[in-house]
Amino acid sequence: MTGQASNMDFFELTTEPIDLSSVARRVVPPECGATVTLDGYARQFTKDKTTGEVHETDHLVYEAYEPMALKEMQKLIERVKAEFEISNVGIVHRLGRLEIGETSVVISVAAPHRKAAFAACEWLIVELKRTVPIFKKEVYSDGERWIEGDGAA
Amino acid sequence: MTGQASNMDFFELTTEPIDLSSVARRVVPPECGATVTLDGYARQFTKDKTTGEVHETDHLVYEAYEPMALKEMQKLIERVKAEFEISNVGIVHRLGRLEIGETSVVISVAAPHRKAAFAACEWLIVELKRTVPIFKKEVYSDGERWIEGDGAA
Amino acid sequence: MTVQVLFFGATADIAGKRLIEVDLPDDSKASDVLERLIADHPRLDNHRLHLSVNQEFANGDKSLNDGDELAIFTAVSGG
Amino acid sequence: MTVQVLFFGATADIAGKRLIEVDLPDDSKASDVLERLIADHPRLDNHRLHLSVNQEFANGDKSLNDGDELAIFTAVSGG
Repeated sequence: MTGQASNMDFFELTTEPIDLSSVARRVVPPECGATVTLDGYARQFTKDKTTGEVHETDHLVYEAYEPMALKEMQKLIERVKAEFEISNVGIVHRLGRLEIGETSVVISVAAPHRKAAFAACEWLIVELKRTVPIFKKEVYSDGERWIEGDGAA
Repeated sequence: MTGQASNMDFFELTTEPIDLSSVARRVVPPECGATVTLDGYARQFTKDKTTGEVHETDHLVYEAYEPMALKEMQKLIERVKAEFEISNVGIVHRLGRLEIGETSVVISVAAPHRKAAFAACEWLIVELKRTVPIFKKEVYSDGERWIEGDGAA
Repeated sequence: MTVQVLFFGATADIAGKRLIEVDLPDDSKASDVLERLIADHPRLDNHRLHLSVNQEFANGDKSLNDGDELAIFTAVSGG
Repeated sequence: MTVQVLFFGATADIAGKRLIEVDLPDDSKASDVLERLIADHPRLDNHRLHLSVNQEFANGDKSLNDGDELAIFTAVSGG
């Protein structure tokens, strides 16, 4: 599923592997000199915030309320472009089964000035984890668990 | 030219095109969930800070004092790992002739917590532009100019 | 009136399905649907639940209309 | 004593070469080399120049030894 916010912005949900370079490169307009990209991925070891216990994950499954997730991603792009001096934004989130190390989300922000690109990219991942209806299941050797809320700050 | 700071850190100077994904992916240890990557590239249009005039660049040429540049890159990695809670850093800078849109520098920082990754990546590009002896020449249709200092804030 | 209710992730596991239709009296609110679902699936009450109506986040006091699409899910965990 | 002097970018263009050897009296400092180079290539004086000695940033008062490697360049512009 793909959306287009305006000119070079885009947001997608995909069950195919995500190529980081192609996301980062699609947001680059000719007047920009820097892109900041956040790359989230399926991690092998997770520390439980409450117990401190370390879990080993076998794989992840992401599912989304796809039409609402795309609407929320579009809103994020509208808000971030209103609040920060940036040129273009790309957001791609993977769905389905992800092996350890595979990219779950890529957010790329191109801006004439790198400071705004850093700030906007960080804002986007925080807000995406707060507002976009996507759900992560961690699958262990001996069970599985749907994660509720932002597991990693 | 390649350097290795420790375990998964690396820094390179290369005259070959840089693949963003492979840089971002090489810094990922199993306990990390996020990588922040800065991607600088040859831009087509640059505004002169003093006159406000817009120049169109045909291509760029980067040259480095290579052994010193690698030493300074290694120092940056040592300093950033002492000051920020991050796991691994990768820095690759392109040398030679770059066409418009080609990547000049990639800095990737992997961290257990994304906030530190953003802060460390931003610190690294600021310090790289201040301390690493690499020199950029902008070539226009009617001339050329060595850039002195950080052209883009 | 009739509304569609969608479940995702943990709520889909608890409900044992992803989509149901619910018949409601006129003037029903989102909280009426939620109460009925918790009565049918008490384990839903162990979670902090979020609601959307027609793909917009909503509170329990949101009024419903025939044909509305509700969704019930836990705190989102993308990224 | 003899030191090697390297030029990069703008300084290489002005000097018309990338590497020279300079013979100096004992007890010379980096600023002595710089003064001699500016005398030979006055256009160097139009730039803010930076120095390194043996691949470390250095000030003009850095003492030199036989065989040292100096470099003269403008403000760096990588990234």
